Amino acid sequence: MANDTTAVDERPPGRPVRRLENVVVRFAGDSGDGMQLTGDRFTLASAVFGNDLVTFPNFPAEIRAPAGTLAGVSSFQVHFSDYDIHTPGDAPNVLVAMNPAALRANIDDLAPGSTVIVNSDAFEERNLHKAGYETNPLEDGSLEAYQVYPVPMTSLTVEVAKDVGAKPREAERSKNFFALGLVSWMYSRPIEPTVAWNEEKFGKNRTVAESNLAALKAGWNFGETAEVFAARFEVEPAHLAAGEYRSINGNTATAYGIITAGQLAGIPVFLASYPITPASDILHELARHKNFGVRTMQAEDEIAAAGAALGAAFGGHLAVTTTSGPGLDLKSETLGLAVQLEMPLLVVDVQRGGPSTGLPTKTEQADLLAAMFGRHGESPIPVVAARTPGDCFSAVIEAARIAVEHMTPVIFLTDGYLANGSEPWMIPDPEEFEPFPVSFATEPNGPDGSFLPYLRDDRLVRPWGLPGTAGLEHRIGGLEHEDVTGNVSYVPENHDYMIRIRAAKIERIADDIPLVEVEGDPDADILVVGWGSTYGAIKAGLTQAREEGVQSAQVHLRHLNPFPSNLAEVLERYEVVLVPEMNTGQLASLLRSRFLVDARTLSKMQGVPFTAGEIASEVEKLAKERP
Amino acid sequence: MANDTTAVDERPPGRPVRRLENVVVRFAGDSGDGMQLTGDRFTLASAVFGNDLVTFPNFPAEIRAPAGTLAGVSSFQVHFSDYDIHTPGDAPNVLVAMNPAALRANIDDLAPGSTVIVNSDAFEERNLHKAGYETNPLEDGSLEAYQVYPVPMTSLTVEVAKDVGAKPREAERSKNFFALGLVSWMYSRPIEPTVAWNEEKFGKNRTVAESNLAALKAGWNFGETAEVFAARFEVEPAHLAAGEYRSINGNTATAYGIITAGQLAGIPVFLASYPITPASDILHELARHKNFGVRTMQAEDEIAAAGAALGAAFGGHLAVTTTSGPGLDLKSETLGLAVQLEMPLLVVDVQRGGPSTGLPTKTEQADLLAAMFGRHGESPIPVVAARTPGDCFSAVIEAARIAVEHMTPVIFLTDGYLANGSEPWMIPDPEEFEPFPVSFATEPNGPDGSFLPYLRDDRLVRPWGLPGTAGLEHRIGGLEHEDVTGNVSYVPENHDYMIRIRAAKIERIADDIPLVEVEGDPDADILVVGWGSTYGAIKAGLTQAREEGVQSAQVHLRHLNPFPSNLAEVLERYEVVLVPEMNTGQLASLLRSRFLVDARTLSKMQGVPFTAGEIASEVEKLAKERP
Amino acid sequence: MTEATKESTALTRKDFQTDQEVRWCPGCGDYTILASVQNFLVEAGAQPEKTVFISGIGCSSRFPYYMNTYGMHGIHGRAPAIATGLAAARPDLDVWVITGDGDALSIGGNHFIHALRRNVDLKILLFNNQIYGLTKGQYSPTSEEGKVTKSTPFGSIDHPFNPISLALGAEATFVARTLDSDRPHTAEVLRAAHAHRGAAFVEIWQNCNVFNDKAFELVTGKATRDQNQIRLRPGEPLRFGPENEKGIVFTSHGRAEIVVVAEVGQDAIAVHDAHRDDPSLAFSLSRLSSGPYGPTPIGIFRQVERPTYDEQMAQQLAAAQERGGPGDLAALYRTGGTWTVEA
Amino acid sequence: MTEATKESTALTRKDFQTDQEVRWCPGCGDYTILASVQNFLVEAGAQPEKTVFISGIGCSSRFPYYMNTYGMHGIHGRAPAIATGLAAARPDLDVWVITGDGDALSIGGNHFIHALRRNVDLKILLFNNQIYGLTKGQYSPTSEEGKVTKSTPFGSIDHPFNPISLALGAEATFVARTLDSDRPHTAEVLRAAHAHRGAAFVEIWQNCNVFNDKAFELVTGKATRDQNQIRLRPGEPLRFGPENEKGIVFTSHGRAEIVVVAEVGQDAIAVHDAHRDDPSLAFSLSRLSSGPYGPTPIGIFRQVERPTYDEQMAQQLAAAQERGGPGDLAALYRTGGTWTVEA
Ligand SMILES: Cc1ncc(C[n+]2csc(CCOP(=O)(O)OP(=O)(O)O)c2C)c(N)n1
Ligand SMILES: Cc1ncc(C[n+]2csc(CCOP(=O)(O)OP(=O)(O)O)c2C)c(N)n1
Ligand code: SF4
Ligand code: SF4
Ligand SMILES: [Mg+2]
Ligand SMILES: [Mg+2]
Repeated sequence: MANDTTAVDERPPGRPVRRLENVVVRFAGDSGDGMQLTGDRFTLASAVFGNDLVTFPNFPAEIRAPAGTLAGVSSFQVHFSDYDIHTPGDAPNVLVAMNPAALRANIDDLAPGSTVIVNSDAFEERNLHKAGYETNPLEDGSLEAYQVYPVPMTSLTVEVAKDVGAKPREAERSKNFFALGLVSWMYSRPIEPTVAWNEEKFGKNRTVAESNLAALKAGWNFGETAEVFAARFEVEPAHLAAGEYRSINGNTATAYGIITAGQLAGIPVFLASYPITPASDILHELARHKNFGVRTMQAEDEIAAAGAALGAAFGGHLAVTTTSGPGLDLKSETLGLAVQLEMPLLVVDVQRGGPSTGLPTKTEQADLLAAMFGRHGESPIPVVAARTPGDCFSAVIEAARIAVEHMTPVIFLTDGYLANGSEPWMIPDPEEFEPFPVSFATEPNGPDGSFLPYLRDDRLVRPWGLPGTAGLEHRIGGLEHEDVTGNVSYVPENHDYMIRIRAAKIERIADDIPLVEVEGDPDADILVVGWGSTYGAIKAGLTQAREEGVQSAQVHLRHLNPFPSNLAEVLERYEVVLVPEMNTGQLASLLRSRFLVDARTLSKMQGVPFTAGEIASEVEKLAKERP
Repeated sequence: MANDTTAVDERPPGRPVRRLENVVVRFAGDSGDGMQLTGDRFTLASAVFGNDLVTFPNFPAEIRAPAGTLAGVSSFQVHFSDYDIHTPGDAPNVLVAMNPAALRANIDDLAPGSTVIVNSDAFEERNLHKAGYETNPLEDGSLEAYQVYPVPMTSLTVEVAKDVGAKPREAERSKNFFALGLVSWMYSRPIEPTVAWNEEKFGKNRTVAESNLAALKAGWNFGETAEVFAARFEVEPAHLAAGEYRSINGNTATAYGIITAGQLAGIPVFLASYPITPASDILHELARHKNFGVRTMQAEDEIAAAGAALGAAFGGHLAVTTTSGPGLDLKSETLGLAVQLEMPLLVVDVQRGGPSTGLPTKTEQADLLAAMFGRHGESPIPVVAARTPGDCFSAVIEAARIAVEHMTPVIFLTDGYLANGSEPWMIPDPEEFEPFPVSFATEPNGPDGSFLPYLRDDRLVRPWGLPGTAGLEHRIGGLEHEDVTGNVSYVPENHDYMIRIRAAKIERIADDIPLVEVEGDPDADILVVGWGSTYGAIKAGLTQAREEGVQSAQVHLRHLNPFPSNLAEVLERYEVVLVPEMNTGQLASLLRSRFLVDARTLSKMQGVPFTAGEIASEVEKLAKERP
Repeated sequence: MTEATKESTALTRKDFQTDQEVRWCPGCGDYTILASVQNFLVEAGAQPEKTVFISGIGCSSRFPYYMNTYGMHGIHGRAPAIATGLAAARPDLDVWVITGDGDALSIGGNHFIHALRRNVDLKILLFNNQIYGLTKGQYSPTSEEGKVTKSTPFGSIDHPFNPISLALGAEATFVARTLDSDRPHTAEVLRAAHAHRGAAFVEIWQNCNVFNDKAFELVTGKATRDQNQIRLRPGEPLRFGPENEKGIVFTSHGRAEIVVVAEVGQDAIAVHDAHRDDPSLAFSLSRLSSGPYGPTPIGIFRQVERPTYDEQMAQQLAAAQERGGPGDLAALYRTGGTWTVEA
Repeated sequence: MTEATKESTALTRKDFQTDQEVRWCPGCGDYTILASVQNFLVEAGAQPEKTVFISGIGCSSRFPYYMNTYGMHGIHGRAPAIATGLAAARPDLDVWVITGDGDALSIGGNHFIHALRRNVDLKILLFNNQIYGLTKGQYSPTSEEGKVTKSTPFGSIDHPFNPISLALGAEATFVARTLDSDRPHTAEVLRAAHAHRGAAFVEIWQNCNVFNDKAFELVTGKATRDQNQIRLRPGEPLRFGPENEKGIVFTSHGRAEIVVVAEVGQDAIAVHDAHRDDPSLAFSLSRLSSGPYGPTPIGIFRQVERPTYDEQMAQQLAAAQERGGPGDLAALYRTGGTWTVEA
């Protein structure tokens, strides 16, 4: 929630400026209203201004609903602050609602007293009806609890756009720029970045570019001149570490991470994927970077995608396949083959609401057990998860490193929230990454000049011998085989041995990953264990609880299989272990089984992330329950 | 091991007859030698004689290896006794080896002093070489520890078959009948059933029928007349409960159970499958029983098979799809859809050695976690497992019952050992089964004559409304939907609610299944928990341990999801919980996670079942370790 | 049509509509197809309760939600498999499959070709918009080579399928193409497909105005359609063009070629015959165009009789019951011999 | 062939054999094919290290274990997908796919048709024995209707695929059929397939003497083969028969028909031309038989040039590098704008 501080007005004209620490703004409108774009622009302006920020885009159904309906509402929430933040904010301080449906779908998330800015032009009979309002909420008193500002955005936009020669139907489309201008004024955001971007993007289409610009300025001026708004606000730049930043979402960060991993491994990237929401953008992004030697293939289905990637891995590429839940199901048989072959294969699963088609555009964390166990037979696979949009970058590099260094498929988990959410990302220096160059087998490693594809090193890792290398010809396959030679073997003891050695190889990866670090209060009794995108909410929630006097510590797992080797010992130190997850308790069940610790679950499966408040109140409740 | 009792000879001529309690005979030869047939016939004769018995067929690779090689060895083990037995026997008392490879592949399983009967004709240079023998084991003294009987089976067979007009190459093929005759003589098995069967099967081909018969008799007579064998043995009929019996293997029992379940449910069976070892025989068996109204479809792949079955379920059929591990992987996305639709769908997984293609003809229990968690999203599915070949019959009926009564997919687990192993099965009386007639919705159940496909009853079960029923038209799908109406819904709270209600529905099945029963010593400190085909080995192992003075109790789970409701309480009563599994500890991990009990694992992943001795010695070890 | 259907002719389009909001983009070709199908069902006297729509995933696959019949919105690509099970189990139903070019030809290619060869009694309507609509605009297996989309910023390098050729190569018994915007033609094709016993494959060129607008303009647009639509009319010479001035002949290499009628004479022009057992004629016609890029046959390419999967399955059941009587469990359990243990 | 290959012509068949025991049933047609392929590779001067065999699951799919090259025994039906990835990543390799009628046309149908349409540079050898060998004798998608097998005790009710027609319907650029037992013909076809740039599909009729013995007898057996083999010879009239007395003509409906040459005259007989861009000729020929049940074309049906998937992919990479220079991570990270926070 926005924390008012003293009202300071240092700017000569206009309304008083009040300084805030942080603000949550949500833009909501019809899918066709350009809310994602508006949010993106506002985000960038805030970033450029130097705030820390976290965003949460929230799409409606997959295809466009008829304009004006609840199903068609699209929203974008931006949380910006003058300090380090971790969540997109629990409740918006300001809701911008472009039509009745947007108001209706979002108003319940606001605390009383919050600000609501509506496009009053859109509140006519037809739209009200479509949104399911019997009476006009702007008139029937139902919004009494809020500070409501009706602004005729459409007509004002049409009006100013006339001057640049835009016809009304065309001009209307710029009304989101009006909203952007107005909110920018309210929060003292610079509009220059948006002006520049508009010119770059729409420059060729003068009418569009100019009506956008006119609308943007009109919105700003409306705030400035109309005597409607009591005050404007300011959120100072955050004290982020010095450096060069950009705003990045999880899918882009994942794509950049994959490109970078290829460079660090010294081998070309081969991505084979089948489009699926919310993972498709990784394919789209990688398809654009062929100059990095990145090959991308849109396969006929997820099975083919996994298969093609596996084929490319056999050929010595950094093989990647990206997908979401339903696609993960389909890849399971091929993953089992990769386990049996011991072939590096990076599978990215951007988790979404399930089961089945479920809520395809929403977020969830319910594929962890599928990643762990979703294949017949004993087929352990390392699992790595990212915690923030920017963290997708380094986490996917880590996943790729494990794959090629340990000759194994690896599943990398992100989710819809990370994929589309963004945060400021300090641009890393590529020179500072630790390279992990792959060394392919070049020489026979067996007696009489033979090549032994399953002769292991001390980490139990087999050599990677590439087609094209004379003298290393060999055959691999899904049937059980002898260790060392790889020859098919039906010997009973051999099978037992091979299952154990494959498992041991994965377990030993624990020697090659960092220990977990405990954040928060080291002497607390309560430990909150998380994984994936809940990181920010947990961190903020624990801070909140701390303010209420409840001490707690936090461990956030990047490596879910194998677990870091000090995890057992860390868990032992706490009396209460809580695992907040966007599922029914999947990590908790792994911890319980592995460590016999009574890990408790806090579940939320609503397609939206935890709020800090939800975490805080659960921790406070646990603290109270304790004797 | 065979327990000698006093030698009793009540038959006038020939060798003395010694009475045994139980005997384990293993027939081993080349894939082309007809060992499975020989074992089958010997089994039936023993069954007809009234012994209890358990068999273990063991196939080599999937395709025929060149004759005479180790890879081509096929064997069939029969354990028969005068009392109730549960395993195919730990070590054979008698090994019949038709060639050097068969000897070599099996000899290590025999205890010193055991009997080895070899077809000496096959021990010539070429065969010895193929089997990897440098010298002839019949001559080099390497078999000194055993009682070895070399019998020139091929030449003797060719000799007698000459008389019925068979050419040598043809006649040779009957040599397995010679072996059968000889062993039948040794253990006083009746040969009449085999004579009758031979006539029925080969009657049309006189030469074959007659050379088989001649060889069979020649084998018997060889035992009787050649002064080679010191004694013959007798195993008295077992004290099985009075009734009519047949020998049955798990796949046949599963097929019969499915047909019966259709009758009990009062709906036609629809099976869609894709062939895969070791599950194909269920398809083959069901394809023969179209007069029961059973439809069978060989689909283009496992995905199509699951899909077609789901379509048939929508049409009101008892929908079944049968497969093994790799096929289960492929069905996972469709299973998720069935969870979301809440549609009954019976999936039979005959587990085999994994991961990937693994050991396709061997047994394993490593698909339990895949059955539990092998789908993206929260998609709980009941899991039921059979414990013996005959138990497949009633266990699959139970699985089908749960599916149709609770409107859910169900996974039924057997394995390669159950599938091909056989035991005496008391023919049930179909009148005595409890029917569970399906009642389809016939009337609208909502206001204004509407049909509400997700209006639940007190068990949280939705109605099953069939296409063709006027007035119940409705749409279902994989997207998240409202409860009651089934209309697509993206409302956050609804999704959370639906995940929880689907989970609760599955949990409530616990109210509708029997409690677990503890066998063995109720006051013991050690509890052995098992599931699936380990039942017999555990039971026999605990009996063996008991004879060594170690008390223990046994719980064998038929229902793996949900667990029976008294399981927690039962587990609590014991200090040590041991879970023997043909995997790395899958059930153990579920018990640990669910009940926080320190369940220990005894693993064996060799493609062959546990022996009673392995279980016994682990239990004895645990007993010793305890303070 | 049966008696029962006659009685229910009082139904109107409304009876086939649901109360669910139709959620396609305004202007999408799917709306027109929805209307065509609903109107056709009214005309055909279809009974809503006997009618089932099964779909996969895609914009097109939302179709069943809008039909007040039985319906299932399945998973991506699997509708033909699901529908095969339903049709085989319940030959009394009218089963329709709704699918898209990605759904049927990319992920679902295998089920599609197998349903066709088996001749399962399904009516498969493939809404071909040459793009992935639902996932916001990647190229599909029917997109033209070089297509620039989100997943192919430098142009696609996949040679597309010709859905008609593929279906014919997969032994389809009924193969047709129609256009979303041409309602009378759609109705005509639906009528024939519905009357066909077995798998009827109907490709419908459908405009996705958001991600692939005007893809079919050359063939559907006013200015060019007369030049580019080769209407396939049973028993009639294969002629087309604004003045009917062009025609099709088959060369001595079995190839269909466009000629000017005046140059070769009316008698040289081949006569359309969809009922030929040999699919070569239909196949050659399908090669006249690889998409909406020039003169393109529209209508029924092939329509032949072959026993259907579901009816043969039913026959085997009936025959088995005739032979062996209804199943007797007690006898079944005793197959292969029993023995008795006395008390 | 390149210089490098010329140097290695000293290789013999032994160099392509592994030390693994060949595990097919004695008498299986797979042995002959193995020998043919090994001999062909020797003849072609192939380099073992540049040669890769990828297979699925089935008797046939054990093939890679016996080839002393690189190899992968994959999973059922997925070999074309795996091989596509390898070929696209490594255009320098010679990638062969070994598959069976169940592997390629049942579970693997989708990957099969997509590999063909994409024209990936793969040589796909489909061992068609019209049965599932490895799983011990169920019918396959190429088994004849009515086939009695373990899974169809009352006869199968599936209409089979014609693999040649299916491949042609799927836009294949190279389509041929040969016979396991005819080694010279197999060699000839392998030679052409190997020389083809793009996806080359070769159907090999293979006898499974255990589960489907003599399935191809009518076409391969001494007594009848002269009547039933229609040899496709490029540029030659389509004639066959013990005295070459029969021939093929194309009717005015695009259909291939068998005629007696004496009756129609030599000039009426069509000349074989596998290089026609239009696949209609090849398709019509494929319809002369639906399997080994009468006169059947053997040889190369179609052989045309089209850019390959892997080479186009490589071109796009090269073009992008030319345009944008090699990738620069520091620049990449900065796409879309940055800002600086001062210390
Ligand atoms: C297993 C799986 N993979 C991918 C997707 C994502 N997906 C949904 S629809 C679709 C393609 C839609 O294209 P098309 O079939 O042409 O239908 P359209 O939307 O154009 O009507 C894809 C890739 C999915 N839902 N499930
Ligand atoms: C996913 C999966 N499903 C089923 C099988 C079982 N299976 C192995 S090979 C095969 C069919 C073999 O037939 P084909 O491809 O014709 O090869 P052939 O043995 O005749 O050479 C089947 C069904 C499998 N291994 N994997
Ligand atoms: S995206 Fe295209 S196909 Fe989908 S609803 Fe919109 S216009 Fe129609
Ligand atoms: S089963 Fe048939 S195809 Fe397989 S190896 Fe034996 S003969 Fe060959
Ligand atoms: Mg489409
Ligand atoms: Mg085959």
